[in-house]
Amino acid sequence: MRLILDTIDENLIVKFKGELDHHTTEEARNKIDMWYFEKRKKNIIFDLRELNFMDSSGIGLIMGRYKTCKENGGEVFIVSSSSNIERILRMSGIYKIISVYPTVDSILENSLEG
Amino acid sequence: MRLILDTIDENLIVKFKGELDHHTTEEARNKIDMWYFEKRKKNIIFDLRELNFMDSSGIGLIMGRYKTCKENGGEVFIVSSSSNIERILRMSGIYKIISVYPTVDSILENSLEG
Amino acid sequence: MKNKNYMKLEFASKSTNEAFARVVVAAFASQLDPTIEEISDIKTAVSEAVTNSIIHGYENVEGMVTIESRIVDNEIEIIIKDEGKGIDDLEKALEPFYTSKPELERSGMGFTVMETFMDKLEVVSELEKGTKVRMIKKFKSLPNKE
Amino acid sequence: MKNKNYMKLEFASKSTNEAFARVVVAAFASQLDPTIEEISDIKTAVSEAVTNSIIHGYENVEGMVTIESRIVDNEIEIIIKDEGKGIDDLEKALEPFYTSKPELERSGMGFTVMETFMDKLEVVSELEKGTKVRMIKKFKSLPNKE
Ligand SMILES: Nc1ncnc2c1ncn2[C@@H]1O[C@H](COP(=O)(O)OP(=O)(O)O)[C@@H](O)[C@H]1O
Ligand SMILES: Nc1ncnc2c1ncn2[C@@H]1O[C@H](COP(=O)(O)OP(=O)(O)O)[C@@H](O)[C@H]1O
Repeated sequence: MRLILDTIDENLIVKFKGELDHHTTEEARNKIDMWYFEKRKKNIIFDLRELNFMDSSGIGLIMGRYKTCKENGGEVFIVSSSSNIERILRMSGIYKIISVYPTVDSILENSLEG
Repeated sequence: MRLILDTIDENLIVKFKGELDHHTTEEARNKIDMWYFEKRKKNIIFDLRELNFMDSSGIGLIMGRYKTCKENGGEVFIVSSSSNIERILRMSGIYKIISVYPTVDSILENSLEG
Repeated sequence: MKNKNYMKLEFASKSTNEAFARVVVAAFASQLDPTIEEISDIKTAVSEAVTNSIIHGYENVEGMVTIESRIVDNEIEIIIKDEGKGIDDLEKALEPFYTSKPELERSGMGFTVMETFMDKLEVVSELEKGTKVRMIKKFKSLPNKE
Repeated sequence: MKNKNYMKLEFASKSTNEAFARVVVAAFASQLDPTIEEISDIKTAVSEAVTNSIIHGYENVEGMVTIESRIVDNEIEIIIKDEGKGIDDLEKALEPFYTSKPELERSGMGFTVMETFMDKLEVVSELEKGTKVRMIKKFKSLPNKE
């Protein structure tokens, strides 16, 4: 799994490539939190488009960041397009609280307008 | 493994794609021999460029066809470029009796001239 | 003719082996000519069960995880076993969103994923003895001829 | 810290499982960050030993083939075992080009391939009991950290 971190305005953009499971979430979690706090960001955008596997450990990771962001007055967004990842996201009920977008730009535009 | 058979003049061209092991040589052997005899060909050209795995079963298959061709006054040629396949071919000593070429055309030109 | 095959894999309960276990089961199942979705279902279910053995069964102490798999015609049976601490209240464990390890950010969705992605799920567990998860999936495709 | 891992795989001695065995060992070895050539060496050696168990050990009667593998630091040990008919004259069997099955177009190169592609090869065999091949390869790369 490769983790690519980037920031735009008050957003931390977290891009995963490869497979997100229990082993790789453990590696990703600390890095994400470090960037979030050190760079004082508000929102986290998870870009899952280049992920070709995710199990419920990924759900746990996203839900954990969701709590952190809420506590800091921020929000979590998901960018996704793969049907396999979509299925587990939908199953988990995560879409009831987190919105999904087709691209990172569509989120940034939205939050500028809002 | 995919086996693609073709004929040009008195040559049977045998192209493998994928992995050539004991299991897949068993499948290939009968088809190759059927074409060779039914279409009354003299030479066999093995195109190994799209093979990404071969073990000593492949050596056995080529040596077997070498005998058949010799018995019928023909020859066997190898087209190869992958370094992994090259290593096992070289190790087996097969190059002492069978010539290797970079392309099928270079064999056809050669045999036209000869 | 019946399409039959069998394999059994044991490995150390290290989290690096979660990906390894998925690859092995996917490679074994590939002889059934599965769709991309069917392979993804199996990989996800196996990942959930193996992860559970590693983090809940052995709680990161090293033990052995066993995967047994049988193919008969177009059906695959997968049994994932550990000799870890076992499950106290199985009914509660099977509930969606229940997890005994919220501090590890577990979602409590593991068993729900296995149930949804496979056609059948059976769990047997005994405290201090271990846990055995048996899953079955029927593939739509016809099996490969030998 | 030492990089250590262990796995054991058993499977039915069907020729379709030759490819499966290669994938499993390659996936297990991949944690050592091998080069393409190192992975190819291991796959070829495993393919030779597994094929031998299937065609010479069990002579196409169905039995079980076992692969055990251990990783310690940047070294992989692979043991491939059958409970088949065993080898009568081991010295002759190890000679390049010797095969007891020329009618199956075997090249007699199996053991030579294993010896060349791995760093160490040991064969133990007992008539009517079976054959055990032990191979070791040292990888050039440094092991992955956990
Ligand atoms: N192999 C196991 N050994 C011991 N306990 C287990 C095992 N598998 C599951 N459990 C228990 O069942 C609960 C629910 O499992 P699951 O639905 O996979 O959710 P999660 O893994 O996210 O906690 C776990 O939190 C754990 O208490
Ligand atoms: N697992 C085994 N069980 C019984 N006999 C074996 C086994 N492996 C090898 N042999 C014997 O050793 C011989 C040489 O093996 P090898 O060098 O691999 O060549 P090949 O497989 O091409 O015959 C075989 O022909 C066979 O007689």
